[in-house]
Amino acid sequence: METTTQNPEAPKFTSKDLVTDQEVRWCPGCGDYSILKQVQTVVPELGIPRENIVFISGIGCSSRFPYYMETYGMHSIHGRATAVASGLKAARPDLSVWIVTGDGDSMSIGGNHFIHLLRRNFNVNILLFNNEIYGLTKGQYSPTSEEGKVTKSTPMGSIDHPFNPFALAMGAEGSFIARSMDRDPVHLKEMLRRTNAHQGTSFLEIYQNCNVFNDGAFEIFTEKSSKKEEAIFVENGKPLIYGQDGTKGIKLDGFHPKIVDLTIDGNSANDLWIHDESDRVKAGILSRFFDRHEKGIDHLPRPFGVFYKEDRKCYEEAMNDQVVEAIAKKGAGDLNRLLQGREIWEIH
Amino acid sequence: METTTQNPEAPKFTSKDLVTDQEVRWCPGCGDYSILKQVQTVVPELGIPRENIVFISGIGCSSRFPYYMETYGMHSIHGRATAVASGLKAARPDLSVWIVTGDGDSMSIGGNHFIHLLRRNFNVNILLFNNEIYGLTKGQYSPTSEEGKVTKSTPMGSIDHPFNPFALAMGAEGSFIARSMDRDPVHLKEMLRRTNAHQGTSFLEIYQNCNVFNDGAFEIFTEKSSKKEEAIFVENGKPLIYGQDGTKGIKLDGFHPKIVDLTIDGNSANDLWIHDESDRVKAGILSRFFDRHEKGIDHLPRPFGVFYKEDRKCYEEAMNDQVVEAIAKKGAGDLNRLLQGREIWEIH
Amino acid sequence: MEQQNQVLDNVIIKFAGDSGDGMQLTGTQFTNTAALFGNDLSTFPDFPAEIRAPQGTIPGVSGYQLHFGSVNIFTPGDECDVLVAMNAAALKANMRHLKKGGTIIANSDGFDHKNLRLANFTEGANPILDGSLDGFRLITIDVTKMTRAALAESTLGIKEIDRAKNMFVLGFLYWMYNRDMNFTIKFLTEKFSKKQDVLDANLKVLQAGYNYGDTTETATSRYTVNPAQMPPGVYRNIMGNQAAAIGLIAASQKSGLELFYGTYPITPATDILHELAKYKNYGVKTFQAEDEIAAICATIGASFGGKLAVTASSGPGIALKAEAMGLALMLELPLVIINVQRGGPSTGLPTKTEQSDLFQALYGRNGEAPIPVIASMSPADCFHAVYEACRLAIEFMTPVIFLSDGFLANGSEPWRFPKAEDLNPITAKFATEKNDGERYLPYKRDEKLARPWALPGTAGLEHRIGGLEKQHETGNISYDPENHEFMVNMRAAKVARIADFTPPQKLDSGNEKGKLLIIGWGSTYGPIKGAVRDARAKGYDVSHAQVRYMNPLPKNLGEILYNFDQVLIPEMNTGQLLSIIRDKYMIPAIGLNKVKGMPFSSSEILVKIEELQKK
Amino acid sequence: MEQQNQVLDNVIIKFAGDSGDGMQLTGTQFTNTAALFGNDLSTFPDFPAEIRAPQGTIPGVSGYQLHFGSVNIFTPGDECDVLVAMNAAALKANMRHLKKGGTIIANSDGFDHKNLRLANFTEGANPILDGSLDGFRLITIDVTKMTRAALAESTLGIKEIDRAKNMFVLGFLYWMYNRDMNFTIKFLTEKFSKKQDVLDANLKVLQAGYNYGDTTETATSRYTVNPAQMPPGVYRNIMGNQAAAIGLIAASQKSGLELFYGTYPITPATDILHELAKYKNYGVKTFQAEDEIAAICATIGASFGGKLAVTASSGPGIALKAEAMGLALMLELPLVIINVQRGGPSTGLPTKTEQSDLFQALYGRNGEAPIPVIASMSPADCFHAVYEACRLAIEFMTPVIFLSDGFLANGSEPWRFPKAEDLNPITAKFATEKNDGERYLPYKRDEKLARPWALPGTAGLEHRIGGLEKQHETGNISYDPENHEFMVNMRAAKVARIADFTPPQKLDSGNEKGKLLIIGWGSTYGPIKGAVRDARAKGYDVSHAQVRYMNPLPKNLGEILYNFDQVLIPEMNTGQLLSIIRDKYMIPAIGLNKVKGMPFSSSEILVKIEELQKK
Ligand SMILES: Cc1ncc(C[n+]2csc(CCOP(=O)(O)OP(=O)(O)O)c2C)c(N)n1
Ligand SMILES: Cc1ncc(C[n+]2csc(CCOP(=O)(O)OP(=O)(O)O)c2C)c(N)n1
Ligand code: SF4
Ligand code: SF4
Ligand SMILES: [Mg+2]
Ligand SMILES: [Mg+2]
Repeated sequence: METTTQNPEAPKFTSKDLVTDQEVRWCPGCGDYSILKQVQTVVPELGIPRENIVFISGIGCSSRFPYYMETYGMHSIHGRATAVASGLKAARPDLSVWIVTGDGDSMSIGGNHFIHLLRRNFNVNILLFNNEIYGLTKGQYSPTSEEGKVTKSTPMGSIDHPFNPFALAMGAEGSFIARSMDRDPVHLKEMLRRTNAHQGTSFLEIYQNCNVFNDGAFEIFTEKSSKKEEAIFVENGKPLIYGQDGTKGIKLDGFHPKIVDLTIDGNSANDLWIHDESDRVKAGILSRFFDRHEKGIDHLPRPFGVFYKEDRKCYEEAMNDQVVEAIAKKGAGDLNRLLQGREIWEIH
Repeated sequence: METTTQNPEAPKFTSKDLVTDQEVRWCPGCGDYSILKQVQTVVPELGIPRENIVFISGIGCSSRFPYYMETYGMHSIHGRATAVASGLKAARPDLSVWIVTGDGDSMSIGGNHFIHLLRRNFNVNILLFNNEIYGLTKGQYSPTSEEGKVTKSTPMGSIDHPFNPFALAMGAEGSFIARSMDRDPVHLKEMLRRTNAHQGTSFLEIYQNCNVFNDGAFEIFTEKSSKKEEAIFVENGKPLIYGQDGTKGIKLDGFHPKIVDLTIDGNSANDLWIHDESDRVKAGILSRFFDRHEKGIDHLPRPFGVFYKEDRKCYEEAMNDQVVEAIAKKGAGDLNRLLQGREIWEIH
Repeated sequence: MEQQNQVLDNVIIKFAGDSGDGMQLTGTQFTNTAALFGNDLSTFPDFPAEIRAPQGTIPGVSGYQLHFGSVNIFTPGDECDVLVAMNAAALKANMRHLKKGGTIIANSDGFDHKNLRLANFTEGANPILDGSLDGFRLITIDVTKMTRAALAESTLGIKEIDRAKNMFVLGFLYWMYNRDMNFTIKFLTEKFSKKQDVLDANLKVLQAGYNYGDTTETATSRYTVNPAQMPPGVYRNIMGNQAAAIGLIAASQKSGLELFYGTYPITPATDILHELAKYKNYGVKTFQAEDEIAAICATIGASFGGKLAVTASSGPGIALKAEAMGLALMLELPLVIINVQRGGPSTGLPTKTEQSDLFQALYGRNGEAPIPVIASMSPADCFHAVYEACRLAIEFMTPVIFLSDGFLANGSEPWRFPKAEDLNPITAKFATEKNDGERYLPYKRDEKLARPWALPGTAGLEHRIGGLEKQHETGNISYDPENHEFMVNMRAAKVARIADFTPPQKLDSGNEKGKLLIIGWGSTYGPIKGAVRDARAKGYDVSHAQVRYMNPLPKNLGEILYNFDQVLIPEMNTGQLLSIIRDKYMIPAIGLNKVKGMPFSSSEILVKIEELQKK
Repeated sequence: MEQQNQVLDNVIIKFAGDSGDGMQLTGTQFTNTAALFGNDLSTFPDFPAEIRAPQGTIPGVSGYQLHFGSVNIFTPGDECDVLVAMNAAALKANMRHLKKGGTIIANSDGFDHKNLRLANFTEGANPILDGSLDGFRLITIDVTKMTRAALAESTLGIKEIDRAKNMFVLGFLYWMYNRDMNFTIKFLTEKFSKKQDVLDANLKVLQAGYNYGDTTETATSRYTVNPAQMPPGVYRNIMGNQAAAIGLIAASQKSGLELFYGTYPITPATDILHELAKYKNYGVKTFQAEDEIAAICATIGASFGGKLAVTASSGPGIALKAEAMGLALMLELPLVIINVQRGGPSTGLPTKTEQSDLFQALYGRNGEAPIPVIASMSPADCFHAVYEACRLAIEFMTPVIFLSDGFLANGSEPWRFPKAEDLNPITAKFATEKNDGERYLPYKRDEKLARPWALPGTAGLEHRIGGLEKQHETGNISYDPENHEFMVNMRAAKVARIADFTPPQKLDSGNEKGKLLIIGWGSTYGPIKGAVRDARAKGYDVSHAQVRYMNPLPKNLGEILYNFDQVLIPEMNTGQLLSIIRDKYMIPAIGLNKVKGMPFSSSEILVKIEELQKK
């Protein structure tokens, strides 16, 4: 059963139609503004009637998002957006369901629903605004904050080994895993399209700058000066190339990524690692491109793009199939038969 | 800081000393009996004073375990044993803390605490009694039950894609991951020793037969007739060999495991995959030896043994270090100074 | 001596044996046969604690109590007339519930040395031989031997043969109570349609048991219990959890809303899930979530999507749902939360019954969080009560808590089931257009103070809702102090208004005015009703009202209370309704409290009535 | 005209500006200066909602209210005498809280076209020019211009320069109230010890503000507020959350138990975590868990390990802890659960104050689950109340709930802090040997009905505890009906017995008998005290008692209540203590309820007193 079909007949609407009458209330300079803008730009392109779109969030700065989208929406409770969305999608496969969540919302208090949603593979989209901090509560470290991070709750530095969101998502049987950033509108828009296109639970991590409590967390990836050297954009079927004018590449020796200088001859793009979205093992290696996790090896750029994609039946479909099958087998339920049950007797 | 030291001076005690006055109340034939026996056999060997040992469980048949161990113990609430144990270990690094949990207890309701415990890496031992069913509540499917499983709550078969406990644990930054089974006392005892020896969160999954609600779930791995063909026991530094008289081996071609028939000459054990507990990527591949997960490839045997082991600082140590450092820096806190604070004034 | 036939107006039989002995089945068979014959009845199983304890031990004993009669039956009964004891443990566990002079049907084979030891009888003692049971009527049968003898020619293995033991006992009881065996014969024939040999064996043994009574002189007499005077109509037997499941489906069908049931297993609520999972062809979707929080949150999502959303659990799981219940009440979405209460606190006594979650239902949330609460009074009433809970949830756009308990959940009684067409209509009206000129106001209210339900997919009604305080009508986030107070009062007023749309409190029995009123709620209904009947028969001035609407309380409850000199409130807790009544109506009501994990017996209440009226 | 000097007995100043304007710092500086000078005082900040709203808008306004005087001060005050408005939004947001004829100090630069628009003033309107503020005393200063002028020679960039604006205002106010600036000068010197240029700038501007008052004739008069009569002693100023944090450390030190604080961030409780995290050198371990459930479960583990275990949250998070609280009470382990209440239900009003979680604290669990509850009355009292909560938890082996709220958490007052040696002792006695011959009975009880605390590591006392009902003394799992009832009553009796070891209820003011008694709990203390003082001054017969022990209630509370014709209970909820008092004491107490996310003002209560006494 195909859900949220791209319907060309759908009444057209523009980004402006997605703006609500509510004043947007994020700190000036917050990365959330850019994400909101890109989402409002992409959604009208998708061919989904506006009234069939629902944004569900938990609690956090990022979770204020639904108030600013003129679609259906729910600002639920902390950590539970994934669970609410699961129920909504199960009940209403026809809707396009988007989850907006923060790193604390999804991976701290919401960790359980997050991993269970991924394994069940409801056809919904998760937008994780990862700013590696608790923003709304004014700056405590989160499960994605790096070790040693000094915050209000960790004056001597955090001692928590953080989650690698992708390793966790892959471990939880995620069927679509991608990363983008607030400061790269073009890439972010492309990732939003892919996120929507995937049938199954699409997990898009968006690096988002919290300029008040964790400013510059992703600077090296987002700033012109360092971006080319520190970020690599992977595309299916293409070699892993990055660096100033694409002068660097990555190849695998055995299971270990090695950086190749393409300016040295003998080194050719042909020997490079060709990105394959369907390869779970490679996606696993890619997701470990965190210096903080892999010591003593080349300093690797942070990958952006679709890491992994797998086609697996969606939960809401399987659920519907059983209802349909049951009706086919037993016929649509008749209430009076149900009320009377198997054994009855009469008293006169 | 070395915790729960193997202390040769420790007063010796025997398995009998670990038996409580409580009548063991599992169904006749339950796999839990064997696990209890092996634990009671191994624990006295560990050189840990009995009074320094604590067993913490959640709720479930398996979670009745602490009542049968003459150590300190707590039968907590459903899904929370991992959280209780974290607090206990943080407060009392000197204790040897063991968690006994079921597949529902740890991976359904307890999923969040489970993954956070693994990333934090407290030095505790998790014994997961995986019977792929909810035993105590009389037979509903669990997050480890296979798709299509017919249970009381899924008369038409489960539509849930199950967790792969090891993929999840690796994704959650687990530092020690091993598997054994109730029906192989020798192997189970060895794994219990390794579980205890590892400094960090040790995760031991034990296949356990629920003969009342999920009988035979692991028969092919435990029964003489099929065990040799269906189970492979991995050991660090040794090639992956299994089958009747070790006539089969597994090698990797690229990232894909292939079965090798060692009786055919030209095929030698030297070309086989040598197990390396420290290799995360290989451990990842190993953890995917589930036919239900990898379609269209060789039918692989189910691996048992230590899949992965990594040395990482334990949480309780880091926590203590900060206290020690703070005292070194500021001196032990003086209550009167704290009470008076920075600015005071006197009224006469 | 020759067998005479006695006529009795009611009999209580306790079937007790090892978990493996099939006592539940034996009990159900006798129950249905009695029901079809026209007796009124009430049953209650008592299972061993969750896990199967070792065979032959006292924790391993599984029991089933049946109370049937030609008179009206309100409870499974207090002490039993007949105790079937398949082994020594079964006898030991149940002796104290046997009437003086009662009958014991003992399977001598279950009193061998091993069994006696497992039941920890003192070495050498054997109740069925050592005369320690004098004063009771002891009927000893070597059921195993008889069964094997009956199946001498059978091709079955010894294990299967022994499994037919319970049929022997059943046959013997059918003889003893002059019962027609056709129902059971029909049942067995269906059940073993594919296993001819097993079927034959069971029928043989059943007959053998019957004949045994006829031929031997073990039993000196037979008994007749005539049909009861019950309102004419068509009846079925039903258990509480079953009734709840059917009630939900009925509400779904009558409202035209698909049922979405999100839950996480927990004793004693799980059977509702098991039951509903069978009815997917009624458009039912069941969702076994990862935990209770996910379960209720998923139902909130489904409710937002326009379904009849229901979640269920027992005490500990309900505690976990508290935060999300608060969300549901802020969102003002329909949701039914079922609590099948069990012994608390904490994990408590999972397989035992209790009424101690009333406070939790009324007050167990942060902030001013009023939620309507409805309690069921009997197994069959679970149908009507949960149906009403669905109606209120949908028509008032609010979460509603439905309280059942372990006693109701597993107990059964005859039910004169309704016709679909006779059920109250439930009207779910969805918003289809803007309700304020060019705007859609999600929190604009109707005469019930309910807000409109606009479903995703409805063009032009796009809106956002959430857990932060919201502005009146627009539903936008509002930090305005006046608005907050207004909304807090509005939410309270909405719940209070439900009392305008629900029936006034009625007296179940007794006079409008008088000396003593007994107020009960939930599963104390049967015991109180029985006690009041007996007390009135003895000439005591006592009336009875059973409260179903726990919140809001019926508008006329005060008037009723003030008509009596004394008010007694029996509860299976330490006095929760009691303190609510005292607070709301300022009357010094008296509590009668029992927190033993089991229901009141009518006699316990009767004793209290007599004590109060003596004064 | 010439400047005269007026003497006032109390003044209320509201500092209001944009989040960026540093009003919190300005307020705190003036506060500490006033405190050091010997005024009594009370303060309350009102932050914008969690996230920083856009500059210049009304949601972006950050305020700090200070009430100081030569008389006793009980609240931050109702309407203010002086309003500092750094921009148009600040004025708009606070005008309604300004006294008639009050003074406005407006930064004209904050009233430019852009700011007026952002504060949505109607096009063209400008309050500081269009005379719409006649009836108030308006002092307009172009603070920005003045600041920049003062720093003409500074090397700092314009941004840093403008950041010094608040110092100008502070200086001006110091002049206006004849204050010595040394405290602030000292503070700045420490703060900017490493930034000489910034320091110079701030000092210059501070001085400039002071001189501005001296030289210009803007302000027609200066004011003197003399030191207050306060009990002699050494004082400090303290906020509620700070006091709670220190109280926990004090309890840890006095009991000799290391403090383990497991929590998950939530407004307004988080600052306790921030505070404690600074004190690791006191042996404090803070654990930021993955969620509230993990937080409380971790503390249960720590308590089992022998630590002083404490968890904290606010309403929604407390809801999540309910199930684990039940476990803690079954385990009978010491545990302190802090709820810094905020506006509810659900997410409600996270940054606003409320008292609506009392029911949740008392009843928010499954089963019969009594837990002692203690409430704090004022910011400084958070120290004493939480300290007492720790004492009871440890000495009675029970979880204890400590209730604070947003008003107390962020409010501040002078505190005559105790000496460590003068604090009540807290004795934790650990079991070291068997207590029943050869056996150790984990549930054998002492005279307080507390069970022994045997720590892992103690040889010979190995034992198991859990959430299932347990047998008296042995603690083994028990399904026995009698035992269950016994244990339910035992747990209740233990909590009830606490009343034998805690002080009786005292009257805070007024006569022992009389017309009207006002009963309050928690942060209503100040407002009620103020109202009662004023009412009595006006000759009304009214007394005041503030309840700290919410459960068990003081044994003599009944006697006190019965001594008055009327009882009034003001609460920041819809009447939770009210219904408890009505239930327990059967008196028709009257409620005065305010659910607006903000504290009562004394005058609101005074009005009610007058209304009641007129009748
Ligand atoms: C049950 C509950 N616990 C805690 C909170 C407090 N809280 C609100 S948001 C949040 C975390 C915010 O961090 P994140 O999810 O990363 O979102 P961000 O603000 O960074 O976008 C917390 C702890 C809450 N609202 N509810
Ligand atoms: C909060 C809560 N929810 C649900 C339950 C009911 N419950 C007890 S054990 C269990 C699952 C048991 O399965 P598992 O963890 O695999 O343990 P097993 O019995 O199979 O050993 C459930 C759902 C409970 N006791 N508490
Ligand atoms: S606190 Fe951080 S994340 Fe939140 S709105 Fe401000 S900048 Fe954005
Ligand atoms: S139900 Fe299954 S897991 Fe539980 S005790 Fe019985 S056999 Fe073991
Ligand atoms: Mg964040
Ligand atoms: Mg299991």
